[in-house]
Amino acid sequence: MLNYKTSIKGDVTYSDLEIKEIKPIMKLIIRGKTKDFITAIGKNLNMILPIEANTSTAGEALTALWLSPDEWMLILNKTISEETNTYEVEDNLIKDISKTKLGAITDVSDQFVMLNIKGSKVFDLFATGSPFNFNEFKNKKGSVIQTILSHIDVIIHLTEINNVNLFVRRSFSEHLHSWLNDSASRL
Amino acid sequence: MFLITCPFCGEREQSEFKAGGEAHIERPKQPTELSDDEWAEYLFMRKNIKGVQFERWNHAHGCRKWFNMIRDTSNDTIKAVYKMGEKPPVK
Amino acid sequence: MLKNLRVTTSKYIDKTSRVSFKFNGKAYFGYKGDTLASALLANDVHLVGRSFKYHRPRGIMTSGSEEPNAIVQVNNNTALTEPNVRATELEIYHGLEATSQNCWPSVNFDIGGINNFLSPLLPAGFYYKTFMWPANFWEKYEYVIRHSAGLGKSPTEPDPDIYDHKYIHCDVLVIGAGISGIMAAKTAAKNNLKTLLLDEKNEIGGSTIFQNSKHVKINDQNSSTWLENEIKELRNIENLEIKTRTSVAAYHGYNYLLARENLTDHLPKNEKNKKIRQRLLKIRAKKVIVATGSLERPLVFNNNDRPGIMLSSAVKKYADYYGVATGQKNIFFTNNDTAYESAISLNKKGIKVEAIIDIREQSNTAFTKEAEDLGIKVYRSYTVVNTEGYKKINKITIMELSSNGQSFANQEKIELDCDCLAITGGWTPAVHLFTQSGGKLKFREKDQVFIPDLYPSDQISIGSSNGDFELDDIIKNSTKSLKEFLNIKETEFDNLEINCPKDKEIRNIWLLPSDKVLGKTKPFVDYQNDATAKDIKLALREGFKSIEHVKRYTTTGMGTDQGKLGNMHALGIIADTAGIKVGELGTTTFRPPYTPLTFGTMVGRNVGEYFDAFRRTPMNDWHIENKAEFENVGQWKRAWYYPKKDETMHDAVQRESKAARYSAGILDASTLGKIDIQGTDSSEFLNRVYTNAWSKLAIGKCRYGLMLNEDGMVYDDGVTTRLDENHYIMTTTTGGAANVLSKLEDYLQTEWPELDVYLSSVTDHYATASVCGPNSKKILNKIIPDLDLSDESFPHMSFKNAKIDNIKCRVMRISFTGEHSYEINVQANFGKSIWEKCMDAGQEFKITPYGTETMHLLRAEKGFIIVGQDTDGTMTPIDLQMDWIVSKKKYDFIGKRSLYRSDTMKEDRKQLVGLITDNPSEVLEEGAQIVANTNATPVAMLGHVTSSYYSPNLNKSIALAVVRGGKNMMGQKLIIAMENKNINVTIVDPVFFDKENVRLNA
Amino acid sequence: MKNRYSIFSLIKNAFSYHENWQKAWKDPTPKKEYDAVIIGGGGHGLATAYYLAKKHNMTNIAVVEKGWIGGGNTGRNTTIIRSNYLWDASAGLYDHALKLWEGLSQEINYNVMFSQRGVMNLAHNLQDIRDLKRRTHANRLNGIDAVYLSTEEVKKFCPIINTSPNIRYPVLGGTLQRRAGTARHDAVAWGYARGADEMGVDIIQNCEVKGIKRNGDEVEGIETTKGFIKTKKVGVVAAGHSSVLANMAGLRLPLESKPLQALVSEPVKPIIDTVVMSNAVHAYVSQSDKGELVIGAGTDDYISYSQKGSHDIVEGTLNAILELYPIFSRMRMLRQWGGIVDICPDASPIISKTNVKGLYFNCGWGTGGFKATPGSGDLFAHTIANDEPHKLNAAFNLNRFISGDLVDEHGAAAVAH
Repeated sequence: MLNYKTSIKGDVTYSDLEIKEIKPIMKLIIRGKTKDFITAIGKNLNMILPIEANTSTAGEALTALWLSPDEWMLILNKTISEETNTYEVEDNLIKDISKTKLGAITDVSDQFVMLNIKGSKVFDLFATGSPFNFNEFKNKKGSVIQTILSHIDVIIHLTEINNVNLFVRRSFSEHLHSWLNDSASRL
Repeated sequence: MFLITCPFCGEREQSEFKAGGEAHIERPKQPTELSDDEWAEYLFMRKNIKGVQFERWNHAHGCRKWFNMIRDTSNDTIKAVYKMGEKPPVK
Repeated sequence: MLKNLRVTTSKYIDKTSRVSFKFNGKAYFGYKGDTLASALLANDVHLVGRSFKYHRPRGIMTSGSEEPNAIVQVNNNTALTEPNVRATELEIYHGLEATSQNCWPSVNFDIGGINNFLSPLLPAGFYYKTFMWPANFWEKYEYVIRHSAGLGKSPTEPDPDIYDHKYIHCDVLVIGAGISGIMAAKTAAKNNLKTLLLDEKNEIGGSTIFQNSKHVKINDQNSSTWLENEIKELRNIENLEIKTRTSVAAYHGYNYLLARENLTDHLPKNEKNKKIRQRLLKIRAKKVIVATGSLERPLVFNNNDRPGIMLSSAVKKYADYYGVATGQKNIFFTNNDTAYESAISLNKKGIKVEAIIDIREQSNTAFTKEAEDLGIKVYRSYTVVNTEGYKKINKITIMELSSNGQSFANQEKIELDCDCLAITGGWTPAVHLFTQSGGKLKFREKDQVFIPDLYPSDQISIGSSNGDFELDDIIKNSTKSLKEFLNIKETEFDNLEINCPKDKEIRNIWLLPSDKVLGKTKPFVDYQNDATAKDIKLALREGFKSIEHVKRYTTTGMGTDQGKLGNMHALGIIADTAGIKVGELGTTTFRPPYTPLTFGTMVGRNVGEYFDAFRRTPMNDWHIENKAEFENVGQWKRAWYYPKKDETMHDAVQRESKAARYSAGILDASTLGKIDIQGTDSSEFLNRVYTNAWSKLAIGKCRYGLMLNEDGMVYDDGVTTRLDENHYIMTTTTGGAANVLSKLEDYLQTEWPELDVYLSSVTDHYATASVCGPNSKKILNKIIPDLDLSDESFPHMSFKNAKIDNIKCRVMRISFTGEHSYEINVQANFGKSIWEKCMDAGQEFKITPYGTETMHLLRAEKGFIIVGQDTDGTMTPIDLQMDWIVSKKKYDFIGKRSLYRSDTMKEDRKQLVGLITDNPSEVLEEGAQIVANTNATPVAMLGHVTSSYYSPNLNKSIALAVVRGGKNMMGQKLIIAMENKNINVTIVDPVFFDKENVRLNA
Repeated sequence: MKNRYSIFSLIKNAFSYHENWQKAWKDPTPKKEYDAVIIGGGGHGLATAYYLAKKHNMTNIAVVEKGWIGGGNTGRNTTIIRSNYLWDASAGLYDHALKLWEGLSQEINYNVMFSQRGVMNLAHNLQDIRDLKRRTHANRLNGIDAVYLSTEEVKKFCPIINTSPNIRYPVLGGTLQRRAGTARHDAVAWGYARGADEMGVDIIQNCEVKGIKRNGDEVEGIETTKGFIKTKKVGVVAAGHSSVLANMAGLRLPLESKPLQALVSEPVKPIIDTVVMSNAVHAYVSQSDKGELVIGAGTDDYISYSQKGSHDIVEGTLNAILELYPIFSRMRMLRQWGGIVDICPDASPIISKTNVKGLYFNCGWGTGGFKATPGSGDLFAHTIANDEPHKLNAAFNLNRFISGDLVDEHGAAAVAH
């Protein structure tokens, strides 16, 4: 068998902060502009894509993050097996969306590393390297933003108060993870 | 550092954006019909206005969308932002 | 004789906590709460430093960040050393060592002091007028000048301390925690606004907190008592964060401010360890309230710079706040009432005040009366004309002023002994941050001050930074401003009862008259840079009229204190001399930072490994385990070559190249940009962005594409594969990936919004292992046995979906080496595993990992270009002799029109060619220039070598080059003109190896 | 006749307490008409006037300046002077300037403190090495002094650079031009002004140009805040504001005006006695005679005339400074400021006639105009006086943007393989 190996070398915990990788997680970028597209996605996934900027919607199995007016990231709520990269959700969407020319489906499962960061100091941590104003964000469960952290592009999704999932491109992830730990150790 | 309101994502810090120069310079539909002079006009010549300028910005580290901005280049005051394809709000 | 001048107790000085420190090698002690300045003064040390130009002895002048003179080197000769630290800001700690700077051998005996005697030859700008002969001697003069200039010494070791950044977003930022700042912060926070209050001092309360005059009352309480209670309440307000030792450095547009928070500088050495030393706060505030107070002005008269001459407010603060007497025979010299207030305070502490010299003819307020009642001698309408005492003032000479203030009533001179001269010339609002933000000032004639007028953003100035100097004005005007600014109906300060003396007058004489001709005097305006009033007048005489010219010519205001004390006097003297009003002259620009900001703070943690992000491929660990050398390519770390024991780079590359050609090689190509393109107009889109045609590319096939800029120059290249009817995957160069995606998005969103195309980056989703060489097919067959690898089923430039151990992957049969080769693209988290699987399967064929260097060599043998190495932004596809890729049929594509401009069509442009050397073992230097004739000067250059290698497969040196008119020069001999020799070369076809492409299908 | 500056005049004047120095330049009211008017009293404009008077006997000319002379980019730059440019045309232009710098103090009798302390350019990746070697070879063949240095030689020439192989972008080599260096920026403007004034040139400050009057395809004069000035020749040298003036004459230029920032540290005793530049980790630094570290930052990507740039640019520059010079961490920034640079698409300047007769433009110097000051003035004067470019500035015409014959000093594109 091929070995599944992520870029993150280990999880670290601090007094008010826990940084942990969540893996493997299926992630898809779904793109489309028309109403038909939104409807078709809704039918296919049995959930509504968030239309409002900087928000997300969550179904039982899936969560959809708003990324732009015609772009969403769809993530499975549960981890999957390390022994396959075939996802039923993707296959169905390709059949119903790509093949019907309604939009585009792109697998980005390994494009992004997903880190779960929780604890009372989450936003103190981000304040050391992100110019984004988290004042409102941190109280609105389900909020999503794309911004910069330590000069690196990230997507941040608030799942619970003081609990976020952070997505970063894989090639940057080892560096950012190290930076986050360095910062966390000084808070 | 500006505070820029992306027409899609809302108010964000300038570091998330890239500037794209003067707006409303449409790429000629039939470049081959143009003289060298006319092509150079499109390619290089710019108003480079000191004062109220229409320009393009990209929310490069956010939604990746391009949009237009009206900004006074003499003091960097942003007057308005609007989406590509939209008419500039009357000032 | 060492004296202890700690005369009174103070609640801000912890007398139970003695702190020992060293100054100029000598041990002293002070108390917790002392600054170096207050501790030195308590030890009767006044002489602290030497001035920049004349090396005149200088002492402590102020009690704050405006200090021009008392700047010291801290922790000399250690990694923690820091030059130019203001003794007035530095809080002492156990183990502190400070030394005087800009003096040799010592501050007491400084050879440089000779400059004081040469000063007649060193007027403003003297260096522009001399040191020009002999012509080549400037560098020798300059050596001497440079060594006598400078102040402290730069550290010479890396900084062991840590710095950090913090972004803060708040509703209201209040800068300055004096009485008005405290009122503002309390009001804002109590109205549910997230408020941040900053002050540069270690305690909040400003100067009101040690106010002790019986004439100044709030609600019948002493104003300091009232303020203390306010501060107590302040500490319990939610929404309010208070940061002390935090200095706002810069106020940028859109209410973006930078502040430096000092965290450990005041701590004993053993407590500093590993803590963040300073933090840069990046503050974005919806509203800003500037309450930065005001700075006391000195007076400009002959020899106004001696140690022991201090600002009157500083003398008061040292007595009232630090409990230190700055002298035992104090004289005040003033143009306003505050000196009286200070004198009274000193007198009540038993510190002797000999006299008050007042340039005003009269003044009649509660302060002046009280001072006279206490028996302090007041000289009205008098001015100081000279001071004496080399290392500390010991005598002043005063004369009576005439009524116009420009000359004397009589020739009588009175000499008075003193050991401290406290001077005050009134107050200047600290409008530095306000003007940095783009605010415009107006001039108030009455007391000759610039005050805020037009606000460029959502901000106000209050308190004395807004020109309100009296307590009742401060409270009433601040309250009114706050209500309007915060849009609130009432504050708790609306009905305070305030008492303070009225009818205060100030008399402003920018340059006080002297009994000597100006040329013989030294009335300093800028203390640190030794700029005098006569320098300013000289500048004006020589035609430097603009304030900026005067400033630059005389260096006034260019010191580390940025002229906080003297700038107004410079303006005033210019205005008086030129016969215009100060208000018409305007101010000089206040440039950030307000007080100097450590580079370390600016940089925060963006040093060392965090200077720039590292990007790593999924196989990175394998490369490290196998001792690869790495090359930086943009932010990526790419395996460069894999030296075996004792191998040089040349050896390794020769070995790797041979292996790839004659058996099997493997390359990590994961860094190439990969863009997923979907949508019904994808083919049309590619037609528009690449130079060649795409509509007819069959599904499952790959094609090489060249992308131009709109100016016709080659921008990027790569292979794009048609995965499905409306689905392509594009590869870009490693360095170009982000720019290409951004450029394509730009065209899609702004020029061609009608196209149904979606772009997504999948660069990081895939790991790419490229297996090449005659045995590559066999290796692939072992890994993916069920994939038909026959040329019929899987020809060159095609792709297959495949599964390896249940993992989906894409295999492209494409080649950058000219060998039969496969690119396996697999989800990144399986990348290392696939790589290892290839290595295992290839073991029997001695599969050899190769790095970017070998990749470059192999492709050069085939004449394949590398964008960015063989092109430089000035090469068209025609120049590259790649006419075949430029579609003649397509109506348009990015950059097409530019190819038909008169110059881009010229035949004699630089064109890509191959070069071989007459001596086959001589490898050319990349970047070497190519000429036809070396005899002319300058030598006409025809082009340069872009890529050059020793080819192990051809056993000779080969090179790619661009040469003017090169494509019509096949077989011609040219010269590579090196520094010490000429190398003869011949122009050849750039394809050196396997021209027939036999090996692709071998 | 002005009194000459020398140590003797200094001593002589010391006896009269420096009360008898003459004005360095007068403050005339504008005449009704001049033979030529230069718009822009920066170094380039004043040098143009100086050489028009000196070499072309045009003394009935004026320089009009919106504010105070030398107050634009002349007084805001980091004073680096070098001529190690890649392309022949650029090399010719900048080395002509460098040769003039070498005798400038004596020529204008004003010490501009031209200090040939050398300029080093560092290489941080393999493509940097290729590019720097290419340039070094080209320089040598063009008669410009330039040598390529190994990492060890870089370290030897400037020991405080961190040449450890373990840093993020290690120093892999560099080039050195020994004749290059720095000069005192203000002195250049003042010295040329004094020289031009002496030959009869009117230097008119606080005189803003409000319009350029054309009669068909010819220039007639300029409208200013001090009235109309008639002239048949107008030379525009208004770095930063070139497009604004072009618009007044109904022209468009291939320019964008962007913020460029710089900063200085507090002064310290000599610690670095050369100029070091690095493109890859964008930072350049030298030390002024006063002891300040003079540090240049990059340009912002947006158009602005506000003379302010973004903090991110300054921060990024200091990041790079500490990467290369970790010893400067405890040094402090004393002042930062911004200027406006107008940038051509090919990063080369324009010294050119226009299609309006009598209207000439000298602009587009981007971030590197200071070093060219004497050369630019000399060649622009030649162009204005003869209505023809000198051979050294022939390539820097406006037509190149139409024909495509750019002088592309961007050099290599992004590193890509």
